[in-house]
This record gives sequence, structure tokens and C-alpha cells, in this order.
Amino acid sequence: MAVQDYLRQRFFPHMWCPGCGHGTVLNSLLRAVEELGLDKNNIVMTSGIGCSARISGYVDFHSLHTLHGRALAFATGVKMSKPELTLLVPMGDGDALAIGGNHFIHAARRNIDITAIVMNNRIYGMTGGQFSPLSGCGIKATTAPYTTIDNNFDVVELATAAGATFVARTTTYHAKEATSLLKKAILHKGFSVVEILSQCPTHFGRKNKEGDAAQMMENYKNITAPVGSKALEENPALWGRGIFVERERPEYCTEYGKIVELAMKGAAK
Amino acid sequence: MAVQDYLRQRFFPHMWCPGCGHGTVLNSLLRAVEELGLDKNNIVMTSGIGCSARISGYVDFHSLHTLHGRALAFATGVKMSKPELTLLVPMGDGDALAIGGNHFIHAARRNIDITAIVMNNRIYGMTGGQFSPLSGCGIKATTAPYTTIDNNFDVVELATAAGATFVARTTTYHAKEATSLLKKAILHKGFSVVEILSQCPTHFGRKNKEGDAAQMMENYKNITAPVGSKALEENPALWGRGIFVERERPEYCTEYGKIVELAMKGAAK
Amino acid sequence: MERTTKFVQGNEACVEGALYAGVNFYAGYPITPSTEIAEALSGRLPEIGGKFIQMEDEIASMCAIIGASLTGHKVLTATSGPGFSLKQEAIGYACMAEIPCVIANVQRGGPSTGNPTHVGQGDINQARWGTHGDHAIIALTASNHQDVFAMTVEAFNMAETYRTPVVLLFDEVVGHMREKLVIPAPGEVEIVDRLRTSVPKGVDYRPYLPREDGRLPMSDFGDKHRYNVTGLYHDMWGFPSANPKIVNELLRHLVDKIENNVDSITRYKEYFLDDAQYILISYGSSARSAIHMAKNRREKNEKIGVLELQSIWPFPSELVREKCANAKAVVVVEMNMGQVLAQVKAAVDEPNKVFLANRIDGKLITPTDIKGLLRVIQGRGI
Amino acid sequence: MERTTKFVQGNEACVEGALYAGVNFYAGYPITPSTEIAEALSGRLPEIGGKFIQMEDEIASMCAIIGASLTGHKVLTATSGPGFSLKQEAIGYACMAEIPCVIANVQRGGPSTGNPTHVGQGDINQARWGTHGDHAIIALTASNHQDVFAMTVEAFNMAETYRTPVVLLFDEVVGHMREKLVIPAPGEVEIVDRLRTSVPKGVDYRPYLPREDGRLPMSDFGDKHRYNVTGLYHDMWGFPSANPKIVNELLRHLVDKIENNVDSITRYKEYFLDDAQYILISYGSSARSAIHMAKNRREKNEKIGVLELQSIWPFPSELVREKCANAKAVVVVEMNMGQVLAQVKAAVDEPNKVFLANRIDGKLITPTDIKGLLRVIQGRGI
Amino acid sequence: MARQKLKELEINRDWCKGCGICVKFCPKQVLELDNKEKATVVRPEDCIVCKLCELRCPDLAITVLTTQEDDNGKND
Amino acid sequence: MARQKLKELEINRDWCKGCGICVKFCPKQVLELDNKEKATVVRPEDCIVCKLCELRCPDLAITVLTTQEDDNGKND
Amino acid sequence: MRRTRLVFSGSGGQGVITAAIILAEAAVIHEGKNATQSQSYGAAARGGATRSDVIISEREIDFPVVTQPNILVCLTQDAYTSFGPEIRPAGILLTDSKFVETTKKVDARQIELPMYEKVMEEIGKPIVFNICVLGALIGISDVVNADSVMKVIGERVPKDFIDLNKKALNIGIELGLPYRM
Amino acid sequence: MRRTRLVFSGSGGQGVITAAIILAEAAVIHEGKNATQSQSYGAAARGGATRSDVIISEREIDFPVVTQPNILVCLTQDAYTSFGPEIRPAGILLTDSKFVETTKKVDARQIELPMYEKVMEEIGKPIVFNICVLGALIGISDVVNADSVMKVIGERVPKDFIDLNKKALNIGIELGLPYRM
Ligand SMILES: Cc1ncc(C[n+]2csc(CCOP(=O)(O)OP(=O)(O)O)c2C)c(N)n1
Ligand SMILES: Cc1ncc(C[n+]2csc(CCOP(=O)(O)OP(=O)(O)O)c2C)c(N)n1
Ligand code: SF4
Ligand code: SF4
Ligand code: SF4
Ligand code: SF4
Ligand code: SF4
Ligand code: SF4
Ligand SMILES: [Mg+2]
Ligand SMILES: [Mg+2]
Repeated sequence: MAVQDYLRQRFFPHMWCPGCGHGTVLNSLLRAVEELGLDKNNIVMTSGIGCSARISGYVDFHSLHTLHGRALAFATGVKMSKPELTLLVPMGDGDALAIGGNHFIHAARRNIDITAIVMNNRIYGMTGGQFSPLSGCGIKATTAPYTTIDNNFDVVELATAAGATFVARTTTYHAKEATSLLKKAILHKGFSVVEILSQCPTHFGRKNKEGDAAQMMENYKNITAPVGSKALEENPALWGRGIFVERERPEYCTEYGKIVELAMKGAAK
Repeated sequence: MAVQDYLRQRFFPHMWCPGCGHGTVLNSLLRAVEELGLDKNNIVMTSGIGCSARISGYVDFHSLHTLHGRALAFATGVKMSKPELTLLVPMGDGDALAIGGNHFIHAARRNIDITAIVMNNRIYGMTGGQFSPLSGCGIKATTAPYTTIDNNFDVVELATAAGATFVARTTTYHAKEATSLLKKAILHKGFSVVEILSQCPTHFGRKNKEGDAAQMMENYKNITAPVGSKALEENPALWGRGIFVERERPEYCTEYGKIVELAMKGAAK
Repeated sequence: MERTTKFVQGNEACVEGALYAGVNFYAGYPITPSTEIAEALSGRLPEIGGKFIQMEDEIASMCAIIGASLTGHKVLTATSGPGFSLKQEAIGYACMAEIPCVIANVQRGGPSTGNPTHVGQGDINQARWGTHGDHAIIALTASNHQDVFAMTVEAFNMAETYRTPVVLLFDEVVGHMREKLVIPAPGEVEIVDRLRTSVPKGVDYRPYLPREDGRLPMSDFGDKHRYNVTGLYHDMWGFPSANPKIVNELLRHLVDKIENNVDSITRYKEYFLDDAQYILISYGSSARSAIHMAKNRREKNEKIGVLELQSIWPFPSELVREKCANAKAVVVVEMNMGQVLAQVKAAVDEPNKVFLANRIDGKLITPTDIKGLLRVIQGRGI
Repeated sequence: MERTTKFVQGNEACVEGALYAGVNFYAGYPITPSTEIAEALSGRLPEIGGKFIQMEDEIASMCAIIGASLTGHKVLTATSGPGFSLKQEAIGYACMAEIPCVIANVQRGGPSTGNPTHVGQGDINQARWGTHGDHAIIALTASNHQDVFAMTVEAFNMAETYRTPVVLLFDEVVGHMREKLVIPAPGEVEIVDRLRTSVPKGVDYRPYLPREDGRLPMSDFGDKHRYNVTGLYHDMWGFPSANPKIVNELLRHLVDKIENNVDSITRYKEYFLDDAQYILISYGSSARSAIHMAKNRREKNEKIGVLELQSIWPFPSELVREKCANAKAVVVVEMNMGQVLAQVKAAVDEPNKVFLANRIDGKLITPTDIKGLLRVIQGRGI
Repeated sequence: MARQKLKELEINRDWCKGCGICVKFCPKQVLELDNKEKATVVRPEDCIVCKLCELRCPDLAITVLTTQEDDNGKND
Repeated sequence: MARQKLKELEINRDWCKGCGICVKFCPKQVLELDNKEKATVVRPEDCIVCKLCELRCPDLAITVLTTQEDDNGKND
Repeated sequence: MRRTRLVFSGSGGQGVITAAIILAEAAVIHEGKNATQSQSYGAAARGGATRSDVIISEREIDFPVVTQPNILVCLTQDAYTSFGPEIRPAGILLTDSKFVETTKKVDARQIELPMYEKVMEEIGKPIVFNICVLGALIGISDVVNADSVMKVIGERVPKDFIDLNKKALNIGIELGLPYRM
Repeated sequence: MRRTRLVFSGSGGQGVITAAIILAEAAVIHEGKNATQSQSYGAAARGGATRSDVIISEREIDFPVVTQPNILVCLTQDAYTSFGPEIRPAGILLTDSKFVETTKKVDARQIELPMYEKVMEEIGKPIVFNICVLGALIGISDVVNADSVMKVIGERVPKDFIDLNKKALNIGIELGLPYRM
């Protein structure tokens, strides 16, 4: 199937701004799904609210567009009740880590087999450019006219500490890498997190004089380096890219399956 | 002043069960406050809901007994609005890290000068013994009749990843150590977390055949080892005790003070 | 199989009702006085291959059951006031996205933390209006364990029938008290199962287009129809729309499917109403006191009757109006400041003859309390 | 200082009102269509030494302003439907613990996510009943920027006067529209400041014991009196109590301090009511359409008047009853399915003469819409 | 061994929003924005079918169609 | 040099809930639970005023009062 | 007796509530009667006085709270002080002689039995004290049959402990029988 | 004219809303009139047709939505197609000749001006296009004075850009003047 076959083409052109990185995330994700040859009927995409969250309307999977910050909680219900489904949960940075932070760490803790994708544009895009917990200090935003004093989370560290068993980071500039990481994340049995830096030229870019979409992407090339590279080692200001964590731990639904087995035996006798 | 002078003695004997570790936490905390010679009028204790949360009713500080999981959010409002106050925020494990997980990581991220104390009995005491996100796997609880399959957070790792600048752990057995860690935590400028393992003989102990309160405390001695000790290095099953993180980073209220200064200058001209 | 008799708490009666109705997914967060529901299901659900999950909070619990409902499960969550407040946003989502689910609220003393272990009936209006925006909701209640069982079964049935969240408004006294429960034999009580679409693969399935009979067949996530679910205003395929005509129809539909079916949804019991001059209207545990008092007075030949409401929302105004038409006075017996009272006043022809017998101090209202108030109403003083 | 004239959004008018009233702490989480309030205050507050904090969600925001109020600050948070739902638990806490605070809800299309950028007035009943348990609340609204300013000032004043949360129920049209605002000179409008206790150090301060005049003086956290604040039922010192007598008194006090002051709280405007045969009752942006229509019709000598409600809760039933006593028909103009309608029906002597002119499709109701409905009500068809 | 060669570079003009990403990052300057601010192929012969334009386009407006070419330049 | 010596070991019997923690962890077995399940001092002379009982008591029921004693056993 | 209203009171660890439940369940499941059992919860319940209300009746039971118990069991001094005055005239007030020192006479049959002492003496395990109390009640009154109670115990208690419970029940019955009216 | 009802329409980046605000603010702050300005939001606003309604009046303005504009400005083809039919009979329909190809005649004064072209020609910065449009409106009608608009611009725009805006405004006025009635 072509990538377009995974789209609900009737809603195109999509609602994202010209150059919005979220479109590239969609692009990379569909290619991952296509390359894995997954059955559309087996995929549920759950999203929250935000520009990013609109992604679920564009994919021809079962799609569940929910409440701001709650995508992973809904997804947990879907997955737990029908573990054979593949759960893709793309989220905005605010969605995933401001209002949604608790569900994020708890899904990670449980190691439930869901693929969480943080579409990190470091801003609340949909509401017009307020800072997010991933903006970091010194950023201009509509609610930070004097620049931000809020530290940012490091998604990789937080996900890892919370218990995620696959943790990776890339950017929209690194579209091929994104597809390959997403494929691994989807195949990984357990809670996987892929953070993708995704430009919001309309709000983050404009306020912070980062130029147009292409310039913002170019910047991603410059401020990142692959995990394990010498560049990264030598320059701690760089963001690492690639796989940070890949570990095996019991997956939640599988473990619950054992409880069911045990209980059914108990009930039977 | 004697420790008893920091108590609202009219409410004693307190409502905690015989042998409940929360009483010892109160004990250690008051000694820390006393040894630091803090003025009662400068201390605000904010707590949520739980057996642990009842602690705020017993101390003769300004006391704010709030909603389950929200103590840090209330405390943020108190501290941000009047930074000269000392904020003590004791929380149960469910309070702090189940329903309250988001406020926990965000307070840590901001590095706001609050001392968070996790009174970790690995169970929901007040509601009668359901498992918590700190119970860990293989535990019996009223909502886990077949034992838990939920991994636990490592509070130290989570707090550290989220941005806390002082992170420590001890137990009720190590009461002196607790007082000394609490003193350091209170003096530390920034968000500090002290996890104190605190036995709930009534629910956790009984369900999990851990014996009486004293036996549970004895167990704390056996399953922990000081950070940096050989014992800890050699046996990864042990829980570390002591200070894990102590770092300097800009504190939130201080940074906001600078914004105010900047803005007031701007407004003046 | 046979009927079985048990001696259980009201919360356990709710669990038995849910299991009888086919519940196979529960997500929740403990809170007094509802926790026994979770505790019992954590043991029972896996025995039948169902799933129990303790979530990180009430918000997540509500979201999780919605997700599980979409895969075709019968879902339940249970909570009490503070948790019910937290669930409101997601309850509104379930209304909007028309997702069958059951929420039990075992009421305690409120507002705020109030008193977790004492009784209250203060969440009646919250059940109706707790989430933002216009919507409709079904709320059922019960005063004894047999009815807790029955209303729980009804709640699941109505959730499926109307594709909507249904609230069970129990209270601490009923939830914690123990009494007899006879569990009907399988098949004895009707169970409404999920209506699934018969639209074949490849044919356009419209999840939000009501059939002739008003019902909206569903398709399980994972099954052949891939559609969209959203809390935004949406068209019949579930895709966002701001078209005023579509919005208007959607919102009307959401309310009408419930309000227009008030007759089918209404559940009640009556005691000695035929010739009653004084009618006590009550529900939940306070109805027990009302009935007790009425039985006592009837023995003394006083013409007192009781109308026990088992469905609160949509409010059975017509029923109340009819039953009260000939009463000298109507006394609403409840443990709040007159939430059902206001509904009764709006329903009857002479609002001035409606009085309130209430108690708000965390104690179960007693037959003596009611008797005293009735004397005053009758002009006989205390 | 002088009056200043500005051309601003309604949300900015709210900000100006809040600053005029002395707001010095804001915590919030962005949400359309309220976000401009936060945005403006993020710049303005530090200029006056106040504090602005963007919290992780609406729950935390509500909690944070309560915390800040306790240190003696005048506090505000702003949100819209979904966020308002999330704040409900903590709003109930503020009711229970009697903490002055102001919550602006700029209403959008609901329920659920609905339509963030379109108008709605569907949260009227939620403002009253959104949190669990019996309680009372004050809710104000406005239809133009001068009144948005004025009602915002009133909200802060009432929050201090009654030691209670006050809800500002604006709507998207008023919030986003720009028009003229004249900011009064300092001192021109009365500001009620925090009443602080005069009890000296060492003397027993009882934070929850009302004075003769009903007010409850506060003491700032950090000041000399150390007391307890809790959402549990509590005694006059703020310490938990389950004593039925104390509980009963506490709950009655919480409701009575507001419901019994409905006259002092009521705010309204009237247009051409003196001889009006047809009365339009409206509020918020829909009142603009009602007034527009009435002015037009008056030019054609039709006896139409408008009662614009600016305080919705406690509902001014007496006022409505009196004003409507001589009307042939009363038409409630609102953008929901009749939430104020139900209150008006309950208030007037002849509920049958009360009608609804509404629109629920996200569009501002037009004078033409109202005209059409009025014709039908008048028996003149469409 | 077979190597890929450009058959056609399809640009869906209804979907393209003219962000210029494809233009900027094409290693061979194959693409440009036209006067309607839509991406357009100006130097197809230079295309090395790296597909980076297709992979990065946020509007999924580009499809790079290829033909196989064996090492001595013959198409299959 | 001065050393601390036990003056009195106060046990608040209204507060003590008889959990036995002080009893179990006293290094010198100074304490026991009496027949009313309250902690009581049985061997005061053995007390080394380590105060562990006071620090660990969850009911804040113990106060260890000391006097200074110089090295040759004389109290101040 | 149309309706028996019992109050069991004591402290947290004494198994007061379990005893109440067993009694009520026995009446419902094994004797076809109606019964309600309720209890007071709350912070004070920990260590403080615990109370459980049981009503047993042939007819339906509406109001489930006991105001004036026919039978009041007090297993601590606290409980005795708090609830003693509620006893219905001519009711039965049963106390354990180790834990309760009865003070003033009330219009009721005050029965003091050394139940705890006997249990410790003959069994040595305080855990079955509550069952012994139940036995005493059965001995004194005809509220339910010993058989019904034993059946409930049989369903609730791990096999190995059934004999222990039976023994405790019998000790109670023997202690109670002399007071039967 | 008792009341002027304007609709500005175009696409996101064109500054349509800013123009509407400046116009209305000029009327309110510098000419003592009343004015309302509102706009449609929503997902479709990104890239799709943006619209802003302005009413200017000596009297109070209650209903703030414009149904039949006296003055309709369309700066994209989309906007022209969507909103063109709403123009009030005998109103003014102003379009930019680069972006809009007018199709059918309506009962209104249809004025097509090469505003964008002129701005690019004489200033070279598309950012002041919207100010030029405002100028054209001032040239054509007496909705507000140029001075008032310049004052608002003076308050809103960084100092260095004021001249640029003034120039754009004048270009517009010159383009519009010939069409003044
Ligand atoms: C409960 C709730 N609070 C707030 C909002 C408003 N809101 C919608 S999206 C959003 C943030 C969007 O930012 P992000 O998650 O980073 O996604 P982006 O738009 O940047 O892709 C907010 C605050 C909401 N819809 N619901
Ligand atoms: C919103 C809300 N949800 C649930 C509860 C019920 N509740 C009260 S305390 C508690 C958990 C207590 O456990 P923990 O925080 O570990 O404290 P502990 O009692 O163990 O000290 C719960 C679930 C509540 N009060 N409010
Ligand atoms: S506002 Fe930002 S995040 Fe949203 S669609 Fe536009 S560019 Fe993307
Ligand atoms: S239940 Fe557990 S946590 Fe609560 S007071 Fe008792 S021992 Fe402590
Ligand atoms: S990247 Fe896509 S949307 Fe952007 S210019 Fe190229 S084809 Fe158009
Ligand atoms: S495939 Fe590569 S070389 Fe060819 S047009 Fe695209 S980016 Fe340029
Ligand atoms: S530790 Fe305290 S409460 Fe426990 S037995 Fe000793 S004195 Fe009593
Ligand atoms: S001070 Fe030390 S030695 Fe003395 S009684 Fe206490 S624990 Fe024992
Ligand atoms: Mg974002
Ligand atoms: Mg705990």
C-alpha cells in the first residue's frame, strides 16, 4: 500500500500551518506503519487535544480523539481491554507532559505496550503560543513576555525514570531516522516513547526569531547529535538522538493475562 | 522549645494506628524544625488526603489540609505568593505519586523551594489497603488479591529526572538520619524530596505477613544500606539511604523575583 | 443455575448486579465509601476473563473505561464525591461521543472532603450538571440491596440502549450496610447487550446516525469499521464539524434521546399511594426511613404514602405530578438542602404544598425526624 | 489619575477590572477562549509586583490560587468549559474552606471539547452544581466590556465580602470581541479589601466564627495566627469535626451566607421594563441581541422590555417575579437549552407564560432569531 | 545490480502549502516554489531519488516515483 | 568532659498506644509493655540515654530527660 | 420477639464487626430471616470505640439504625460508657468481665461473663474471643441457632481453624446458658 | 450614515484582523465613536478565509455581528467567494486586483485596486499591505480620518516602522481617493 492509503484523504489538505512539523511526524509515522505492513484494522490511534492531536483524524485507523492530556489514559483502557490491538498515541508537548504528565509517567511505570510519540514543538500551538514544560528557560511565549524561567523536562530522562522500556529521540529533520525509530518503538513490547522535535513556525518560531520552518529544521540538525557520538560526548549542550533505552521488562497486559489465567483456574475449582 | 511545643497537643493521642510509621515521621520532622530553630509563624505545612496527610493537623504551624494529591499545587500557590515562608509538604505515597504525580514532577521541574516528604508505606492506608504506585510487584492488597503486577516508581529516580535539586531517602527505623536529612532538605534552596519508608502495620504489614510495626522497622534496617556503601554496591536488591542528589539550580521564586524587578523597571519608565 | 442468596454490603450488591449485567472491564481509583466495589471486582473480574485496573486517579479511570467500552466491553467505574467531580470532564466526553458506560457514585458527606464515612445525598444535581455544556444524563438510585442489584443491571442496560453514560447514585448507608441479596438465576432478568452494526465491511458505516428506532449500532475498535471518535462537535461519521445545522442536530439528539424517553427510563416504587393524603417522596437510604415511618403511621390509620424514586434523571416530572395530584401535602425526604425538592416543586401543580424533610449532618435521617416535620407541616406543631 | 479609554477585548476588560480590584496573583492553564486573560496578566502582574504562574493544568491552577489567597492575595484564574470541569473539586474546597477567589469561565461551545472558538452559555448550571455536595456560589456575568470590567471588580469585592469563590460567567463573543472600555479613575469605584482579624497575638482567633455582621475576618498565612484549613467538616478553628451539630451549622452557614444575601448580591439592568408587555430576560452576549431587538421594536412602538441579569447565582427569583408580574409573556433569551429558563419558570407566578428563545449551534443568537420566536409566542406565526 | 531512477516526482498542488522545506533540503536543488507558492520540479534530471523531499514534506504532497535501472543504464 | 545521664524517662500514658517499638529497639532493654499495654520503664539504671526510644516513638509519648554528669560521676 | 435490635461494641482489634456480620448472616442465610448489619466508620474507629448495629426480623427491615438495642454487647470500658445508656428497658446488656467494670445499674439484664478469660484459658488464642461472645449470646437468647452460626463459620474460616472456632462458640454457649430466660 | 458595518476578509497572514482593529480603535479612541470588532476563529482560520467584523457608530452598538456589510473588503479569492454575496445593496466592495478576480456583478460599488502591487513596488514589504488597504478605505469613504489611524499606528508600531506604515497608508489613500463619492 502507498502511504496515502493510510490517510483519510478527504480531509486534506490538513489543518496544520505551512511548514508545521506535525505533518512530517505524520509522514514518518505512516511510513513506519507501512513498512511494518500493519493491518489498519488492528491499529488504534488515540490522541488528546492540540494541533498535534489532530493527527488522529487524518489516519485511516480506528481513531480516538479525546481530551487534553488524557490520551494515554484512554489508550490504557483500549489496550488493556483488547491487548491484540496496536496502540499509537501521538501527543503534543503540553498534552503529554503538562496536563498529561501523570498519565505519561504511570503508563511508563506499568510498561503497558503502547507507543507514545511526543510531538515536541516546545509550545502550546493550538492555543496560540504559550510556553510548555518542554520550552525551557529563556524562551519567549505569549504567557512569558519577559521570557520563561521554567526549566524543561528532559523527556528521555523522565520516561526512563518512570519505567519506559524503549526511549528514543529524533527530529523532523531526521525523517528517515524517525521512521526507523518509530518502527522499533512499535515492535517493542512494552511502553515506548519516541520524542520528535517538531517545529511550530507560527508560534515558537516567530516569537523566538528562529526563522521559517526550514530554518527551524536546519537548527535541529545543528543542535542534535546521535547517541554515542563523539560530538554528543564533547558538547553537552547538544541533544542526543537515537535510542536511549531498550530493555526487557514484563509487559502489563501480559502480566494481567497471567492473573486472569490464575483466577480462572481458581474460580473453576 | 521542646518538641511538644510544636504540637497541637489537644489532638493527642493522634488518630494513627499503634505503631504507624507516620507518627515517627512527625517525630523526626519536628525535631528537624526544632533543631533548625525555625519560627512557627514562618512555616506552612500543606498536606493532601490520607493517613499521612493528617499530619498537618498535629503541628502548630500554619496548616493547610487540602485535597488528595494536590498538596504541592496548593503549596506552590502559597510559596509563590509569599516566598519568605518555609513550605513543608508531607504526602502519602498515593497522594504524592498516584493522583498527585503530576504536581510532584512539575514542582520538581520548577525547582520551587518546597520540602516534599514522601511518607511511603507502599499502600493506601486511609482507604483500607489498596496498592499504590510504590507498592511494587508481588504485593498483596485489597485490590490485588492475586498480588500486584504493577511496577513501582523509584521516587529518587523520578524526582531526580523531573528536576528536584535535593533528593534523599531514609526510613522510620533511621529516625536520627531522618531528622538530619530533613534538616538539610529544609535548608536546601530549591525543590527537595525526602522519601521516608514508613510502616503501615494495619494494612501493608498484615496483608503481606510482615509482622508488627517493630518487625517492619527491623526489616527497613535489613533492606537498606547507605548511599556509597559497599553493601549497596554489592547488593542491588537493597534500597539506598542518604542523599542522592544535592545540586544548585536557579530557584523558581527567586527567578520570578527577577522578572518582577525587570517588569517593574519597564513599567516605571 | 439457581438463585443464590447472599448477605452482603450494598457495594457488593452493585458488584453482583454489574457481573450479572455482563461487566467485563473496571477501572477505578479507591475512595471511601465506594472502595468495596473495586475491591470485589479486582477478585471477581479475572475469574471470568474480565479486566480490572487500578488507575492513577479518577480522571484516568473514567478515560480508561471509555476506551475499553470502545473495544466492545461493558464497563464500570465507582467513586464518591471528590472523584465524581474529577470525572466530570470525561463524563461529558462520554455523553458527547455516545459511549456506553456506568459510573457508580456512592455518596458521602460533602461538599469537598466533607466526611468520607458519613452519608450524604448532595450529588444529585451534580450528576445532572457536573460537566460543562448542555447535555442529558441518566441517573438511577436504590434504597436496598435487591434494588441496588436491579438498578445496576438497569444501568448497564440503559447505557447500551441509549449509548450513554449512566450514573448510579448510591449513598454511604446503602453502600456499607449489609443485608440480604437474592441473585436471580441467569436469564431471569433481561440483559441488553451491545447493539453492533450489521453494516458489512466496505460499506459506509455511520456511527452517529440513529436508526429508525433511535438506537445507534456500534462497531468495536479492532473490528472492520474504522471511524472517528471525538469530543468536538461532529458529523454522523464522527468527524469534527462546526456546521451550525449539524451542531444543532447533534446537541438536540444528545438531549432528546434521553429526555424524550423519560417514560421508558423512569423507575420507581410506591407504598400506600392510592388514598394517601400525605405523600413522602424519597430515594436511596432516606427512602428506608420514609417507608419505615409510613408503615408505622399506616398502622395508626394515617393516610400516608411513599413514592420512592429509583430514577432521578431524567426527572420523572409527569409521574410526580400525577401521583401528587390529590395529596394534601408532599414531603420530599432527602439528605441535602432540597435538590429533588426543587424538581418536585417544578413538577407539581401546586408547588406550595411541597415541603422538605431533610438532614445534612452526616447522619441517616430517622423516621422520628420525618414524623416531627410532618406534624409541623400538618399544622400540629412539634 | 484620570479615567482611561481603551479599545480592548472583553478578556482584556476582565484583566483591567481585576487589576483595578487589586488582583495580585494569577495561576492558570491556557484554554480558548479565555487565554487572553492569562496572556495579559503574565505581562501586567509583575509590573505591579504581583505574581503570574502558568501551572501544569487547571486543577493545579485552582489549587494554587487558593494557596495564594491564604497568604493574603487577591487571586484569579481563568478558564473555559473543560478546564472549569477540572477545577470543580477545588472550587468545592474553596467553598468549604471559605477562601476568597475569582474564577472566570469564558464559555464556549459544549459539552465536552465542543467548539473552542464558538460561543455557548451552557455552563450556567455547572457553575451552580459542578462540584459535589450542597454548597452555594456566586456567579456574575456581563454583556459588554464596561460591565465586564464592573462585574470583575464586583466579583473580587464579593469574594472578599462573603469569603467565597465567585465565578465570572463570560462567553466567547464578549471575551473575544473588541469594544470601548473606560477605566474609572482610582477611587472612583469602591474596592472591598480583605478583612483581617483584629485579634491580637496570643488571643484565640477563630477563623470560622462569623462576626455579628456575618463576615469572617481572616488572618494571612505567615502572620501571627496559626490555624487550620481543611475541606473536611470542621469547627470554628478549622479543625475536623464530625459532630452532627457542628456539621449542620457549618453547612447551613455556607449556604445561608450567600442565599440569604441574594438582594445584596443581585446585579441587573433593565431596558423599557416599565410598561413592557413582553419581557426578554437575557445575560451575556445574548443580551446584546435582546437589547438590540427591543430597541428596534420600541421604535415601532411595541411594548417590549429587557431584563438583563448580571448576577445569575444566587438566582434573583424575587426580582424576576416582580419584574415579570405584569408581562403577557416572558422570553428567556440564552444560548443553551433553557438553563436560566428553568429558574425563571420557578420564580414567576405563571410559569406557563415563560418561553425560550435560544440557539445552541455555536452562533450568536440574532435579533432576527428572537423576533421570529416572539412572533410565534405572540400567536402570529413565523 | 539495480539502481533506482526517477520516473516522476508527483506534487499534489492541492495539498502543498509552499513551506519550502522540500526546496531547501533537496541535495540537488531539483525543486523550487513557483509564483503560486507551490513546490514544483525544475531540474528533474538532477534528482538522485533520495526521497528526502517526500519523507520530510509535512503535507504529504510529494511522491517520488522511480523505475529500476541496472548498472549499465537500462530500465526494466 | 560532661556526659549525659538519665534523669527521668517520661512516658505519656495517654499517648502511648503500646506498639512496642521502644521496647524492641532499646539497646539496653530498659522498657517493657505493662499489662495495660503501655510502655513502662523497668530498668532505668541501664539506660544509656541514646534517646532512640524518644526519637522513634510514633506517638511522641516518650521524653528522655537527662542531667549532665562529668567524667567522675558527679552531677552538676 | 418480632424484631431483635443488637449493638456490638468494643475496640478495633476485637472482631466486634465480624461477630455482628456472622450473626446477621446466620439469620439471613440459614434461618430465612431478614437482617441488616451496619457499622460506624471514621478516624475515631482506629483504636476508639467500634460499634456495629444488627437488626434481625421476620419482616422487612427498613430503617437500619438501632436506637434502643434489645441486646447490647460491650467489650471495652469505652464502649460501655458510650453505649450503655442506650439499652432498651428490659434488654440484655452483655459485658466481658476482664474489659468492663460495670458501674451503674440500668433497667436491663446486665450479664457479665469472663469470656476473654475463658478463651485464653481453654484455647489461648484471643483471635476467637469474638466467636465466644457470639456463643454467649446464643446461650443467653434465641436470637439465632448455634448451627446456623457454625455453618457461617464453616464457610468463612479456613478449614484448619474451624474446630478452634467451634470450641470458642461452645465455651460461650456454656457461659451463657445459665442466664437463659 | 448612522452606522457603518464593515467586513474585512482575506487569509491568515495578510493582517486583515490587525487592519480591522486599527480602524475600529481609531474610531473609538480618537474620534469618540463607538465600535465593535470581532472575528471568526477556528481550525479553518489557518490558511482558510479569515474574517473580521467591524461596526462603527455614534450610538451604542448592541448586536456586534455584521450581516450585510456597507463595506466589504476581500483580499483573497476565497474570501470574495465566501463573503461577496453578503454585501449590502449600494455598499462598497473593495478587492485587491492581484488576489481577487471579480466574477459577477452585484448591487454595490465594486472597487478593484492594485494595492498589493503598489506596496511591493513602492515599499517592497508585504507586511504593510494591510495598512495600505486601510488607506484605500479612508480614501474611498469617510469611515475614519487618516489622522486617527496614524495615531493608533503610532501607539502600536515600533518607532522605526512608523514611517513605513505612513507611507503605506498614503499609497492606499491615493489609490482610493479617485473613488470617493
Ligand atoms: C482541559 C483542557 N485544558 C486546556 C485546553 C486548551 N488546550 C488545547 S490544546 C492545548 C495545548 C496544546 O499544546 P500541545 O499539547 O503542545 O500541542 P500542540 O498544539 O503544540 O501540538 C491547550 C492548553 C483544553 N482543550 N482542555
Ligand atoms: C479525589 C480523591 N480520590 C480519592 C480519595 C480517597 N483517598 C483518600 S486517602 C487515599 C490514599 C491514601 O494513601 P496514601 O496517599 O498512600 O496515604 P496513607 O493513607 O497511606 O498515608 C485515597 C485514595 C480522595 N479523598 N479524593
Ligand atoms: S500553530 Fe504551530 S503546531 Fe499548530 S499547526 Fe501551526 S505550526 Fe503547527
Ligand atoms: S492505616 Fe496504616 S497508614 Fe493509616 S494510620 Fe493505620 S497504620 Fe498508619
Ligand atoms: S515540503 Fe511539501 S508542502 Fe512544503 S513546499 Fe514542498 S511539497 Fe509543498
Ligand atoms: S528525491 Fe532527493 S534529489 Fe530528488 S527531488 Fe527529492 S530531495 Fe531532491
Ligand atoms: S514507642 Fe511510644 S507508643 Fe509505642 S509502646 Fe513505646 S511509648 Fe508506647
Ligand atoms: S534512651 Fe536509649 S537506652 Fe534509654 S530507654 Fe531509650 S532507647 Fe533505651
Ligand atoms: Mg506543543
Ligand atoms: Mg500510603
